[in-house]
Amino acid sequence: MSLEVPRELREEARKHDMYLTPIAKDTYELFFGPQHMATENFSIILKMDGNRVEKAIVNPGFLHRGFEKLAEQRPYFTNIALLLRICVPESDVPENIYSMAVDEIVGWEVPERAIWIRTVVLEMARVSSWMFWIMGFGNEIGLYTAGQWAAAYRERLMRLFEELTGGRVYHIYTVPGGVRRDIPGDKWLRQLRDTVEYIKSKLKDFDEILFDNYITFERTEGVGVMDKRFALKHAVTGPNLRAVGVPYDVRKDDPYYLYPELDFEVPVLKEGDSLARVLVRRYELEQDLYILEQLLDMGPPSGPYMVQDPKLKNLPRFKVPAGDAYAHVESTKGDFGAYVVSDGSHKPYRVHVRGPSQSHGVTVLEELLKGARLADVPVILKTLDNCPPDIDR
Amino acid sequence: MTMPARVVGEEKVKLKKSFVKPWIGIKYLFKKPVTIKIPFEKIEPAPKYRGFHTLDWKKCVGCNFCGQICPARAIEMTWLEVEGKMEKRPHPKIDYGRCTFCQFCVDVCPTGALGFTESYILTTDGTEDALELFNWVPIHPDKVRELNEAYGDYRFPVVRIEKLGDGTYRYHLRNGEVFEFKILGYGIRPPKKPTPAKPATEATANKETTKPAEKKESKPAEKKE
Amino acid sequence: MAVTDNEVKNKVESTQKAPQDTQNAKPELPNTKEGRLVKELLEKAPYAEGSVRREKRIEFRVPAERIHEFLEIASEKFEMLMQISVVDWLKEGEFELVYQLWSVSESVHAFVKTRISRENAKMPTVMDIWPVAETYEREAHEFFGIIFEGNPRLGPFILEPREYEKHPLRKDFNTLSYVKTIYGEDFDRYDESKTNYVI
Amino acid sequence: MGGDFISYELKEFKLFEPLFRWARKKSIWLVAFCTGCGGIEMPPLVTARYDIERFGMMPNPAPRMADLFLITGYVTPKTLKRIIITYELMPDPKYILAHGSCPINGGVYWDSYNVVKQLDKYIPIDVAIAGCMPRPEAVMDGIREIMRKIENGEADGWRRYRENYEWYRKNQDELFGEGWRERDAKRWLAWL
Repeated sequence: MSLEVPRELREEARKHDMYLTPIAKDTYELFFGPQHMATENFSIILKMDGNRVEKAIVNPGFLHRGFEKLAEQRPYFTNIALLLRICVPESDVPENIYSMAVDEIVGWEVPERAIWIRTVVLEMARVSSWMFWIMGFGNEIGLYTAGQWAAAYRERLMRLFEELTGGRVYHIYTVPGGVRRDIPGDKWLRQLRDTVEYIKSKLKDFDEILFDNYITFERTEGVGVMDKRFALKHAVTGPNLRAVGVPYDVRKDDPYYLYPELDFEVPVLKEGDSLARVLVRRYELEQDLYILEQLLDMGPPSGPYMVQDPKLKNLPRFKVPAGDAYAHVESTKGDFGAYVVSDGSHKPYRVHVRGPSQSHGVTVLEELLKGARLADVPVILKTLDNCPPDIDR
Repeated sequence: MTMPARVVGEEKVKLKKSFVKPWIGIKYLFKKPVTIKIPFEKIEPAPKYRGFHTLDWKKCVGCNFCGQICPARAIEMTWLEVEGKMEKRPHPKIDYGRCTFCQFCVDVCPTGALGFTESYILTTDGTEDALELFNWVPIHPDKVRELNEAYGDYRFPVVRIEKLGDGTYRYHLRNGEVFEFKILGYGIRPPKKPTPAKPATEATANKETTKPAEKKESKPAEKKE
Repeated sequence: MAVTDNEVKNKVESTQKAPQDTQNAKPELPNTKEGRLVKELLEKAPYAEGSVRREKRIEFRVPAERIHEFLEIASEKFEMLMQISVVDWLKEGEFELVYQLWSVSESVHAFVKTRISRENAKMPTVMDIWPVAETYEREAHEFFGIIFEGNPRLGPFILEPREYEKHPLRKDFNTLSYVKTIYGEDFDRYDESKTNYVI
Repeated sequence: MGGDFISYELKEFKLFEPLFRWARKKSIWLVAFCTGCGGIEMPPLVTARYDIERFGMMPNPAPRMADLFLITGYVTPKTLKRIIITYELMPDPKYILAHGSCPINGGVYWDSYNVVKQLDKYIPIDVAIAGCMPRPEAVMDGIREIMRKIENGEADGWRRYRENYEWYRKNQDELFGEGWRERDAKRWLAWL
């Protein structure tokens, strides 16, 4: 008994260009995302030539909520509860840039204790964001074990955040003029030190299973290469810029909070490929843990955690003098900045947030994807550490 | 002044690829798992976790500071009547379909009437009746704490809000207690004597007519066990 | 706390200097890294006004016609274009474009401000200087309706075509009434006199 | 649509219905689609710490093999189009769990021009949980509620969607305009 397709059927199928005939053209369009874990609700339209990407078009906007418009309609303090949603894995960064900008316009000198707490919170946010990134990256290249570990270790930091701020992911903690709550006590500081030491002890395991891994090297070496000039012209910041050999770190070049007093190193590599980006990130995680240790050695200064200002009595109607300010911090994604314009009323006139992914998530991504293999697309996405809410806002 | 940027290059950052090292991860097979087996094990939220609100009706002065600071405009001042007596001041009614749990309202409350507990679980089927639970006037903190301690979990203290005609709401608490009050009107100014037509109730009435009629009635969550 | 003290001092200086800026056509520039940078740029571009705001922050005001020329000169010192912020000054009938530049070599942030009319707002593109400007310009076009001449990809980018036509970040776009027309229901909260009482 | 549905409730299998329900309850697969900010609580949920694989659940990229759709937070119209398409691709007993405040009443984005308020006008919701964002424990409580409803045969969102398809379709078309399914896919091809 033969299983051959009858001749008529085959001809019919050929007429309709169906599966029995070989595909006439090699190029096709592929809609990558938003329903893909690597993209995190972000879509790329790929024009494929066989297995190679011929052209990529980035289609963001799935997470656009119009923050900048909404921020114009809410009082200054209330905006904290809104703007932190711009960067979900690292929600303290938008809080801090907005607070810094407002502090500068008002001319407040933030109390030392608040500065210390803010620095600690930012560093903790960085470590938890690295953990999140390790998880995403590990999953993309198929090393799920590292992802499982990282997600579990991140929970320890989440717990500490919960005790300090009262929220797990959205902390709503840093406000203009200080922070909202004091440190819960010495027990919390001890727990933080324990957590830092715990994660530090686990770094070796991460090295063994993920960063030293043969598979990581094979998947990332020579994939998505940028050069220095290209990166600067495209305003790539953060670890992606350091991976092409520019030692630009906001914490060093435009220091804020306690960073001038802290001792840490800026890792720089020259290759500019995905592997360099991965290794730079790994080294920065180590440095962040080191910074947290230094901060804990320093200990929180005594004093108030919120600026003392009689104007703060009426919080909903708190007015800010006219002016504008730009503040930026180093997040794990890159240089995160906010430009706040005030016209003297109780609501900001304009808030503009610069998400780092705006520069490396659109044009750079489109350029890097050109000529990449389909399997490398998630790797490039993850090593650029693209965060779609930054682009959309 | 600023420290000179300490830049480290390849010599410290670069790693060597290895085929053997990843196998060391196998040692984790023999370690205790980090999993919290949730229906059987419990995890407590942090002591001051920002959960559902509580309101001391005696202390509340109806200043509407909470309504002004709310980023989601979830708070609506409500004039209430308990057992035939109208409350002297309006009380906040909080919509959990809007609330972001930032607790700025608690921070600005001048008398400390508005507070919060660590309760955070409110699971409903999305029917119209069940969503009444999302829009409530918070109850006294002691009551919420008592219920939490009695049941040992962090659920919403009310299992069902029954909406009778003429604006009467009946709260069925978790332990079977019933608590009833009447909503006279919304806003900061007291309502006029014959209760005026309320825009909010009209809106919900319209909604009900447009919804498909097939939706089933909600069942109280108590029936689970 | 060395730097914060320093910043505060600088801020005090700049606020004291601010009235002078408005009175004198050419304010004195401090003999710092920032002051020298401003001086150097102003020599090349005399049509611009420049000032030092505080440590690591400098500001330029440039007429809109010569913005491309100025930015081309500035790009020698300022390698990165961080952002193009648009502020809609409705009363003046003007858009203010703030080109936020960052110099990696000098580590100084510069605001380059320029104003254009709200009606028929047009600007030359700076894509040829910084390719990343493509994204920023697409965004500014989408939210404010400014046309950047020479940018080939203007059009719906983040928004859907329906919202794109409204240019939602303009000050005269009322979100609340738009929400009412699109989503059908009244989501605002009122008291009986129907005046907005919250926020 | 309408007639194309293959009913799983064949008469001959009526007897085995409790068995089917038990099997369905014990093998819920999720669509791995982070629609909003609540997506950040999905990784802790599916990885070692909370580990919902204990309940036989796992994230799965393909909607054709999934049973449960987690709407994690706010939904913009642009995402809602994809959600509807993904939801319609899912095979028939399918359930939706809506996270947090935003799908219920708009949340903090109540005045945003680009966020959908009241999601149940467009697709049926089986379980809604409060919180911004809900803790993983709250999500797990919601999942247990879904399991209970599946076991009792109360989780009928998919049936409501089928029976009131005209009503849902009308609301969707009102929001996006007629013919949005075809138009939206074609809009991007012009760029290439």
